[in-house]
Amino acid sequence: MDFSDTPQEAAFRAEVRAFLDAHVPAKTPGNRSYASRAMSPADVAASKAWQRTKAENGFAGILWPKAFGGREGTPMEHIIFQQEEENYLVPASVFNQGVGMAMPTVMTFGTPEQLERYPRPALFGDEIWCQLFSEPDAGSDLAGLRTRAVQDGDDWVVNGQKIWTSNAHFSDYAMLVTRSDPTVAKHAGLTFFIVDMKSPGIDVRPIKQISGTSNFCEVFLSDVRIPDSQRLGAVGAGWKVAMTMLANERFTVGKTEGPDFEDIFLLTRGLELDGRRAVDDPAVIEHLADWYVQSAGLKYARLRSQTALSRGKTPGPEASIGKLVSASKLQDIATYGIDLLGQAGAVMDPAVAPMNAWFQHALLYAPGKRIAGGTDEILRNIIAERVLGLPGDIRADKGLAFNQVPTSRRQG
Amino acid sequence: MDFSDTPQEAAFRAEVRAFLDAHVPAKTPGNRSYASRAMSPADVAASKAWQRTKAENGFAGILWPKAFGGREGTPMEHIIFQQEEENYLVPASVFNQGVGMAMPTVMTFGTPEQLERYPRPALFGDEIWCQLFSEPDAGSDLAGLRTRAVQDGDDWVVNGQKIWTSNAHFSDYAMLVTRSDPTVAKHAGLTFFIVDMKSPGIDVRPIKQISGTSNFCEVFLSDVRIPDSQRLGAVGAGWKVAMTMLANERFTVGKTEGPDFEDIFLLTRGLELDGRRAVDDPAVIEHLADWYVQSAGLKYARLRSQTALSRGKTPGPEASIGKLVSASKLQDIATYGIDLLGQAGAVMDPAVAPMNAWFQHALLYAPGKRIAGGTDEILRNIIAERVLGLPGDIRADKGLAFNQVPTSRRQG
Amino acid sequence: MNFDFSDDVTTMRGEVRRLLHDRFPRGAVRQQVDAGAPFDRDLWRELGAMGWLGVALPEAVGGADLGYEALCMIAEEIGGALPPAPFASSVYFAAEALVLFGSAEQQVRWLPGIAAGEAVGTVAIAEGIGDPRPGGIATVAAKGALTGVKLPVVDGDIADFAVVAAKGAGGEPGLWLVDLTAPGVTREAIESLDLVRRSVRLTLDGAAAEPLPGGQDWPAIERLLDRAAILVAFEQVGGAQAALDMAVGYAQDRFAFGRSIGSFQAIKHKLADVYVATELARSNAYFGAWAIANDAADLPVAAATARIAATDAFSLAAQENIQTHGGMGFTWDSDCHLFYRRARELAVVAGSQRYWRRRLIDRLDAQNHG
Amino acid sequence: MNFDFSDDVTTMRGEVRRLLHDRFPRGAVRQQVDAGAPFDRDLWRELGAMGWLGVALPEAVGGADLGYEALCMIAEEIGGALPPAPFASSVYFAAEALVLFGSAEQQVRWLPGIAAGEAVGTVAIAEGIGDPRPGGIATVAAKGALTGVKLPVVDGDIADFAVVAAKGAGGEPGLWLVDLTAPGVTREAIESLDLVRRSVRLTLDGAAAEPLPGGQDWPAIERLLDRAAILVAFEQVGGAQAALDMAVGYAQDRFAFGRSIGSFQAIKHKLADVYVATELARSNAYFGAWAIANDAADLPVAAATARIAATDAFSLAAQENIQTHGGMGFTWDSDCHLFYRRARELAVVAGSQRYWRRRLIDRLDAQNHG
Repeated sequence: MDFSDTPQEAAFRAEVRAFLDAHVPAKTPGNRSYASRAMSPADVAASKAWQRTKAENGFAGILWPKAFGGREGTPMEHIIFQQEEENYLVPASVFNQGVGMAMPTVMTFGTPEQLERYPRPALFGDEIWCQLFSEPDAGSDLAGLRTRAVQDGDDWVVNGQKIWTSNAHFSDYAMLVTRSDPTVAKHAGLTFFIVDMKSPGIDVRPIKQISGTSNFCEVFLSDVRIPDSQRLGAVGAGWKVAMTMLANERFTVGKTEGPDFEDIFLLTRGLELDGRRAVDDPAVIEHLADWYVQSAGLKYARLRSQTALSRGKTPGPEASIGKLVSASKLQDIATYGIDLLGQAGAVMDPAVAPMNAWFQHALLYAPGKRIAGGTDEILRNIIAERVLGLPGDIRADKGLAFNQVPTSRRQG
Repeated sequence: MDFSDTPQEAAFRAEVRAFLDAHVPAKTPGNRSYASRAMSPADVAASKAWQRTKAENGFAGILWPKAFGGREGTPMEHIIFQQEEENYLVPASVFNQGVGMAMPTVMTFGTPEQLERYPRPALFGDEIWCQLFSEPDAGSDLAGLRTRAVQDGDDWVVNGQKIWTSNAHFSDYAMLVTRSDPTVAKHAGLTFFIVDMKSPGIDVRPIKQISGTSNFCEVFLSDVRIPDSQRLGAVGAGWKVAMTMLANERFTVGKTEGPDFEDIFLLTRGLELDGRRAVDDPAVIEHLADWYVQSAGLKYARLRSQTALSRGKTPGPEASIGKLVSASKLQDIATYGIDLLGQAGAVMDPAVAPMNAWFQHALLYAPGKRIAGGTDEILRNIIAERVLGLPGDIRADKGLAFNQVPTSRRQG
Repeated sequence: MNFDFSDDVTTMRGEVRRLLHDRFPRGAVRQQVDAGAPFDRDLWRELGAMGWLGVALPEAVGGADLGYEALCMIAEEIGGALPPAPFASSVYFAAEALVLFGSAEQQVRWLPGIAAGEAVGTVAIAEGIGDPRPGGIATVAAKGALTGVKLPVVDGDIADFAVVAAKGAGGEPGLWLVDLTAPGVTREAIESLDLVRRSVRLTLDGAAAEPLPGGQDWPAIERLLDRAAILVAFEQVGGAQAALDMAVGYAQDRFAFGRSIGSFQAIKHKLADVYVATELARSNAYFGAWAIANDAADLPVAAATARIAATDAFSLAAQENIQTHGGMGFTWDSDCHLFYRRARELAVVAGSQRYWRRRLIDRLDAQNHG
Repeated sequence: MNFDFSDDVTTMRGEVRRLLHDRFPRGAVRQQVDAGAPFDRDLWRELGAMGWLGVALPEAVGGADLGYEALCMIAEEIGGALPPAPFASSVYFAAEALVLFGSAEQQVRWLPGIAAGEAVGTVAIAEGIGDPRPGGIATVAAKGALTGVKLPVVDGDIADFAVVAAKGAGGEPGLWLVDLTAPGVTREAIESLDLVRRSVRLTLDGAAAEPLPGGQDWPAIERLLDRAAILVAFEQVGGAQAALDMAVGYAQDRFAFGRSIGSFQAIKHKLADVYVATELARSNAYFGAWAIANDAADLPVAAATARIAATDAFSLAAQENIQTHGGMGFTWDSDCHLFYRRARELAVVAGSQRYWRRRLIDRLDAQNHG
């Protein structure tokens, strides 16, 4: 075991630091922000500018082929850049889906024309991509999606509704998966498209979340015409394309939003309970210690994954641990942080609620963390089946044509 | 809401107390026992004697018809007797299954000859009954049992293996459920018998549990001949008889073995942690309070059930709560009690381990509490399906003849 | 023995549920919140006209004198329906304080108004972060006037009067009656997790006040908190049950993988656990109801027990209701968040779990010494 | 960066696993316990001959000098195989204490014997109920002799010597070396949850002792505990993994309701949770391995972190392994209880979760002050 860089890695790290130092301020304890989470137009502009700067300096597509403006670097260099970037105050990114997931998928399945057209503007921050996958009746069961694509001459005509699309309202293009044949088994009848978000018939509506803010959209598609040249992969091969795209998710490090151990630790060090600092109270210690141990465990598990990645191994479904553990931890910490404040715990006024009411705000976005990107229940299934090798759930839809699968609607 | 007795109830309670005072010592804080759990021959004899005393004084079969030596009392009187008996040091009973479950089932399905023969000796403590239901491959899935009964003239010939039978080694009779027809669906091919435990071909072997003691037996049946006159209910109706018997379980109050809140409370009041009593430590308080609240909740839930019972209502599956909550609570309290002792927590020497090493012993029987009489998982299913009305699990064996149902053996 | 609500109360429950449901079908509260004016004065008068606000108050002050069992039942129904009415503040706290500690004149001044739904009262003990404790009261009473800052004061924006904890001449905190429309009183709205029970910062700058004669020591304040904890526990149980019902309904209707999501054990067992927590909380609350109805010696233990169980059950039920709803539960329009927010607000506003756990064990410890 | 065991250690793991499996197929330990003689002296010599007992010891004292990574790996394998060998007592505690604090002469006297599997050592800190603390040491050292009672002393029945915590002249506890075959030493077997690691009450009545020169203060004892905690954590992780593997295997093979019980989400998700706990514990243990191999400044934090995670993971895995086995898991012959007993024994014997949690947070707090 060795935490030090190889000489090559150290050289790259120094290069990264020099680049970051030249362009963005480093984080300090003083400039930590307890920010709210919705993206303003200014945030989007800042994200675009930072993406261009990174691309121009060769740090945006570290794993990308040089042909598309990438560096053809190693996974370890990708990790090093992310490690270092985390220490700086950089704009929140709107490019994770496009650069990290959509374009690698285009590179796998795209036509020469598509490859010519799309990757480079995505890398340089000119075009933002989103993902039109989930539907109101197809969340955990993504393959149950119902958005219909019907071929009409050289075009496809698409009708349906997508949901939980991040960034849809300022995206230029989307990765879209549709059902082109409802008479075959549900995974077999899907077809994948690249769609211009400015196409007629696309209506984007923000979803008001329980916190009152909107980070996701509904996207309604009404007679949206998509040229067949925008199809990605073969007709009926949409499931494979979609799975390839989701598999690329493992290379994009999802930023864990707080509050985490450090924050509740800070709170307890400043709070008095029964005449002494909360951090000295045995009941508080019990919770703090368990959260520290979880956070540390996740951190070291990540280092183990990165080690595997750096050796050319493909990280497996064990990465599901990270989200499963951290989402509940977030909810527990937010709840406990509020409860520690006693009678004023529910107050969200920043003059009263510590850290700009961060715990209270977190309480309201924590439930989404346990749902988005795979619910707790789905993640446990993935671990049980793909890591432990336990059998899959008994499939009620096995062997059925999609239009024969029971749904509440058809039965109700 | 009213906790006081009606005049009739008060009179009955006084009668019960007078009876108990005349025959057995009352419990005091000083005579509390932290007893081990295996029944010795002397324990069995004491149990028989106490059962006879109760029967002779009209307190053994409070809910039974007078024709069988019962009192034909009210459910409330049954409850009152149990409440009062709990305050006295009485021998552990080996009659719960016979008097509480087996005989009421005989009264429902029995022939006149059976009714003449069995209930009275059971009530008066002369004959002990056990229950031959579970099998090594039929635990949670009781209807998956494989013990075969084949008709041969006026007899049935039974072969198979039963397991988890309490009291088998000193029982006189057993309630036995067998498979008489493996070619029909699994619930349809069962037949029920009364079997004399002294029949040739019955071999009883104690099961050594993880604690090292034996409270259960395996029972091997090899060509055991049972006269058809000992059949209880129709051929093929065994599932109905078995379910009737298990439903009678609700009238038998399962004694909750400790340690419970009172015990861990006692421990923490006598133990010093960091220079003060453990009971004053905020971390300890957190656990204690939650256990008290659970225990109290179970107690009041029981009072609610008893109220319903006293009004002639049938208590429903919500009674599953009691076992589900108390089994895990027991395991948690045992674990915590051990951990509080620090470096000497694993020591079982009574000179070191408080309360005759009760927490350590409890750690070893607690796992059984989460399994016997319905695992945690089965109980949650019962609550979800029968109380909340959620759908049953998808049945892999639905519509199959029993001998077509997949089993590990047949597939392996 | 009868450990259930009386038949009268059970019959009345049907009426209460019907009216609340008719006036507040699911979603109506949220629409009033969206409109920025959750308090519904007409509803408040209606509740008064039905006799529910003064259900446990003596007839002499306009009450129905039907006892605390009836009040507990109404609290449970209110907890499930979430109507925009200052029920807890006015009934469990302000009216209770006057009944327990007020002079006859004070009672007559305010209680008939509450009973009729004409007046709104509240309580002001908290002064920011921390659990209830004598050292947490900095507000001072001198020469019949209070000076200090109370926060949060729930329903303080709509209340006509408040029962305020303040230190008297001897330094011991007691309860004082303050007309919130009088000079020296400032109320500023503060944002809170709960969108329906809205809070203010109450600044008292020499505001006229009179002592509640029977409530001039800390044990009196604790007695008020104990009794209120039982009533709040019924609200929490009602909320937990409503959240559980929502989750069960959704799990039955929602299909994925060709089957109802309620057929998956992950959902079944989660909801079974919520049911168990709710039933334990309900059972403990019942004992609280008996204790408050009979002013039993066990009331402090019963109150803490009911409070702790109900807080945990409601937190769990509200949280797992969202989880069961999946993405839908995370939308504003699902209404799941109304229970989730309320669960947290009720968990802290009368003192945290930490506070009640300590009080419970301290009391049990003292009983065992005695 | 490389946050994994070295290739050498990974290769060696295969050998270790093979030998332990060959010598101790599942059930063999239980049979030795049933026979009343769990300690297997031949195995002990074999482990010595393989170079595993002295794997991290210097060559000068008969060790293999392969470093702590190798020792951590062996500890993990031992934890999964449960061989009846006094590995922890001799290697993590006794040998470590000598390496850290012993004189050259003391090291030479005992370490070669341990490395060769000829000698058995142990540690005696505990004096009954309570976590490690200076005030918990009543045993006194005076004029080169110890007087006091140590309990429990794991493997005290078979140990040749012990490293004993006792108060010296200044009243500060330090570590002393005691030959357990000398006069003044009495050992009485005491029953313990763990059937393999057996304990004694060690009574010292003027038993000859010599100080470990470097270990004459409480911080030295804590340092020993920290390092041992990391090694024990690997045992716990190995135990958790073995219990999980047992449960997964059983869940796949056992059928009910016409399907493998491992196809029920109740079982799948339970075992997924065990996996998660085990992986977090393993990851924390890895950091501990790095810290001990590099004698890092972070070692105290790494030790507490590894210890807490591993204790929880092993407790959960052992407990839910029984539950997954259902009735079968509750039988003596299932072997499930060997892990269940060991999990609890390891959870307390080097100090409880309470002790390690407090140490963790105290250390993090001190770092933040500094």
